[in-house]
Amino acid sequence: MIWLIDLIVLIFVIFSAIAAISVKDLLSTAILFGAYSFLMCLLWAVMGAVDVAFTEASVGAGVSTVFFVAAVFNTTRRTKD
Amino acid sequence: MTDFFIVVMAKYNYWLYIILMMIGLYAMIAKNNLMKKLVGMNIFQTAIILFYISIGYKIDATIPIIENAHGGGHGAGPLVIHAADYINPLPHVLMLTAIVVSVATFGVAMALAIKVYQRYQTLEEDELRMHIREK
Amino acid sequence: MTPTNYPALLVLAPLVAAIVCSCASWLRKTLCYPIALVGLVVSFFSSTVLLSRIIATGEEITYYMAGWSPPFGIEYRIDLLNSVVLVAVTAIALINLLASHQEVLRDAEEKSGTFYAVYLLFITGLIGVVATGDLFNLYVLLEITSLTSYALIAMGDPDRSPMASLNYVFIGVIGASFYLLGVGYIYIMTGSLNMMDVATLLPPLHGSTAVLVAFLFCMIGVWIKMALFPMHTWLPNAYAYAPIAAARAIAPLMTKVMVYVMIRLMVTVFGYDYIFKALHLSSSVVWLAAIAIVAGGILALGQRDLKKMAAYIIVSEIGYMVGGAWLGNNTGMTGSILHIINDAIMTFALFLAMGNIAFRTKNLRFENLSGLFAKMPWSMAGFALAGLSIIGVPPTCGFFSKWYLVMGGLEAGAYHFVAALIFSSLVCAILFFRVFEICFFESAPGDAAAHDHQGHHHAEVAIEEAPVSSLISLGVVSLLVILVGVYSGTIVQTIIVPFLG
Amino acid sequence: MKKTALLIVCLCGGLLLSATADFPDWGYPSSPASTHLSNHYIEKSMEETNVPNLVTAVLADYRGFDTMFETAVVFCAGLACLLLLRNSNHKKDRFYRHVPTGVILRFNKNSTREPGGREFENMDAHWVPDDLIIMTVCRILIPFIQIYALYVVAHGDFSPGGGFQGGVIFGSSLILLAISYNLRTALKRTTEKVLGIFSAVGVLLYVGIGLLCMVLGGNFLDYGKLVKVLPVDPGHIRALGMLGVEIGVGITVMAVMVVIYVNLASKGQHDEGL
Repeated sequence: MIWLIDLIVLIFVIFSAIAAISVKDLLSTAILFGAYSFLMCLLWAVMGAVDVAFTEASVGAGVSTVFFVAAVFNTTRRTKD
Repeated sequence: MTDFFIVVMAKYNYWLYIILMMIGLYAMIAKNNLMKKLVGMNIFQTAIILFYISIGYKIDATIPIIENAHGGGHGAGPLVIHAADYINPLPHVLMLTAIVVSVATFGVAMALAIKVYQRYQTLEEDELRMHIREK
Repeated sequence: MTPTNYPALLVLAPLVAAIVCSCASWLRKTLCYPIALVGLVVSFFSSTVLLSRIIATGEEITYYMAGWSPPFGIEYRIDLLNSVVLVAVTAIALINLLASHQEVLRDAEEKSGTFYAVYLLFITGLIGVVATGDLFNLYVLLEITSLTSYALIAMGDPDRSPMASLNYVFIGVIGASFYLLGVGYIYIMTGSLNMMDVATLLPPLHGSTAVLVAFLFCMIGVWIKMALFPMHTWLPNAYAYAPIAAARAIAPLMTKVMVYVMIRLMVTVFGYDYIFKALHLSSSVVWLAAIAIVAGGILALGQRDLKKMAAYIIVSEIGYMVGGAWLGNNTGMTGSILHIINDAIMTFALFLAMGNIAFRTKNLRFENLSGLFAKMPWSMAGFALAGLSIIGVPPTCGFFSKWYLVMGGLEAGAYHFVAALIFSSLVCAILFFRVFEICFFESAPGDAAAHDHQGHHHAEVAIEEAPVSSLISLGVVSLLVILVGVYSGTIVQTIIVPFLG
Repeated sequence: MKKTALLIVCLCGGLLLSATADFPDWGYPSSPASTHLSNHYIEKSMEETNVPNLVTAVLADYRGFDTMFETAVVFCAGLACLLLLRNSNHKKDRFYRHVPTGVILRFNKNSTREPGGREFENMDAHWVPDDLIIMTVCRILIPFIQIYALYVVAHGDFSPGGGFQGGVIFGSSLILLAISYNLRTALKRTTEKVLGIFSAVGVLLYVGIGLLCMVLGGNFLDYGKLVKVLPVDPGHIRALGMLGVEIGVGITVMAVMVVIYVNLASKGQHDEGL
């Protein structure tokens, strides 16, 4: 039964990865990037890696998204591709 | 049909991690905006972390924390721990390191992107190449 | 402090020095340089003690971190190969620190404490990569060296160095992650991370494609980090636009340590019989190395900037070492290992001399170099000696390692590799004599007016040399270039031949 | 450019997919990875280190050397951001508005005087009116985040948590202060000098515990030797050594996260943040 949840979350992760890359505005990329990290954290919690999930939630999703937004704030939101 | 289903059941995790890694690699190489390349870099690194975690997984085993450690410690003599019902802790330790390393690299790359923007007022690869060629 | 703690002391001295240095940069800035000096002297001393002890006793020194026995804990295994490379790395780090003291004070005055701390962390990472016996520990130390080199390179000239460093970040991360993936594939097939343990577990798995892919990805990752030809695009910009004090430490050490990692993976982890018998890669890799040598030489011909030219020479030198290691016979591998040491010293001497020149002239483009022999005789003498050593003129060390490589190539029947070696020597000769001709014969623009009507000029050009500390270090390294060349016979007999056994 | 990228990606992907044929099945209990080393870690670590959370036991004790270099990586990221972005000599004119009368004062570049009193409002380039609700909620929330972070660091031995997670949570509470108020109040609360020294002190604590074990005769980071110094029964000495190391990691990670945020948000001038 566990593999079903694992498969669904994995597919969500791949969709959010593709979305985070192909969206045009950088701030929405930041949000999708945060969503991608939180889905990864969920995936690892499902697979039993609780310490890694905790770290990914706080370090990967929390702080990386703040750095990304701070950097986008100091550069441009506009991307060509 | 059923053996194909068994094979898929056994290996789908490794196939999907490879797809995720290739998305990150493609974004790192093909994307024009530096920030998009950085997102691709982070996806590429987290995909490898996903591979390590899926190595350590054991079916119907609990998380690597021994619960009745203190209760059983003195009472029922030496605690017998079977390795099969706990998940392999080693990949988790390795990946704690890899996550922190990827965030550190992400932070430094952000600082470099801001320095590039301060100098050229753009983050697009082709505009940057044009500026550099002019000089 | 039992004397057997030297392997740990080796890595901890620069790490503690880096931490105390960054503390001192906030409290009292003048203390930073002496702390950095003490850290590197201690690590240089412990690496020489280790080398002498291993040569005396003959067997390798192992050190269990945290007291756990190898497959469970992390183990440092110092044998003949990495003790020699350790001595070279710590010696070059120490001399570079002495030479770049004036430069750092002049360029990045208020950030000198942080610069020394990042430089010391870079050296800690390098020493750790060379000394470690654990595959994943090697990845973490690889990340420290890359992270510090991204920061050091981006401190160069404000127009081009951030962009060059960012390209280096992307390609460096791909390289390090491919190495991590290779280690992951080894871990899933064998279940262990310790090099010796993996070496015992691999033989029964020689047939499986997963071990082949693990080997390929480890190699591709290491080749990307060492800038082998098709993956070298980041190196010329990164080294050319880096500040000279940092380029002087990164250029001779980073790529050579990655060649050491490749040889360690080939000799210790996967073993000879797997690579040369089970796989049929070695001939194609030797072709790749030959192409790298030729391409590096040709690209260097087209450069108008001394640092870019030196960077492309490094790309072709990498081809020497990779080709030598993959020839498959002992002489080729001996030449490759000897070339690691020789090339580190030669490249360091070359970059030291260029640093002295850059201290005085605006930049290192060929137009500004005219008349330099008169103006800076000592630095140009060091530059000439380094150039001759790269070409491979007998007394200097470059000749001897090239000799072993050519003999190995002939023995293995790889004539394309030997032809590439000779072609590259000729190209290096053209490159350096072109620079000597500009520096010696063309008169400096300033005293062109001093030409009297007979056409030869008597102007007594004022000698403006680089600071004394840089000159002394250049002198020491030039002496080293000749000494290592003369004693390369003893180096090979006492260290490399017993290692290859 | 896109064609070569696609080619490289397909080549790597194909190579990797070809290798998965030899992999043991996902979650197969007796695959080599789950039997060679992990059995020792799972069965023996309770006797040797007396720490229920196996991941923390392996992280801080068996492979404690890795974690030390990981803390060095975090410390190095902080130094790199300081080295690259920080330029303290970039002075700009500063504008203040006198709230009651609406008069705007201009302080030129090199004067360091600040108008005191509450009625002066700083007018930054990206000036955002201070939102009362956010400020009060964050002022209430931040202490509890910090207590939770200390709890995460402390209970790393018994349940998921430890130095990194606790350090990041503590750091993000300071970043929350910088976002809800403005960067200057956050920098007044934790000055750049304190952050620089704290990021160094954390790694120094980690290496110091290791060197202490070396001085007491064991190998580097061998916590068993600490029993000569600390009055603790030998069974729990390793758990105590790990706690000391986790605290060192927490301090470094907290300080470095704030240093990186402050430099990224204000482009190194430490005046106007997000």
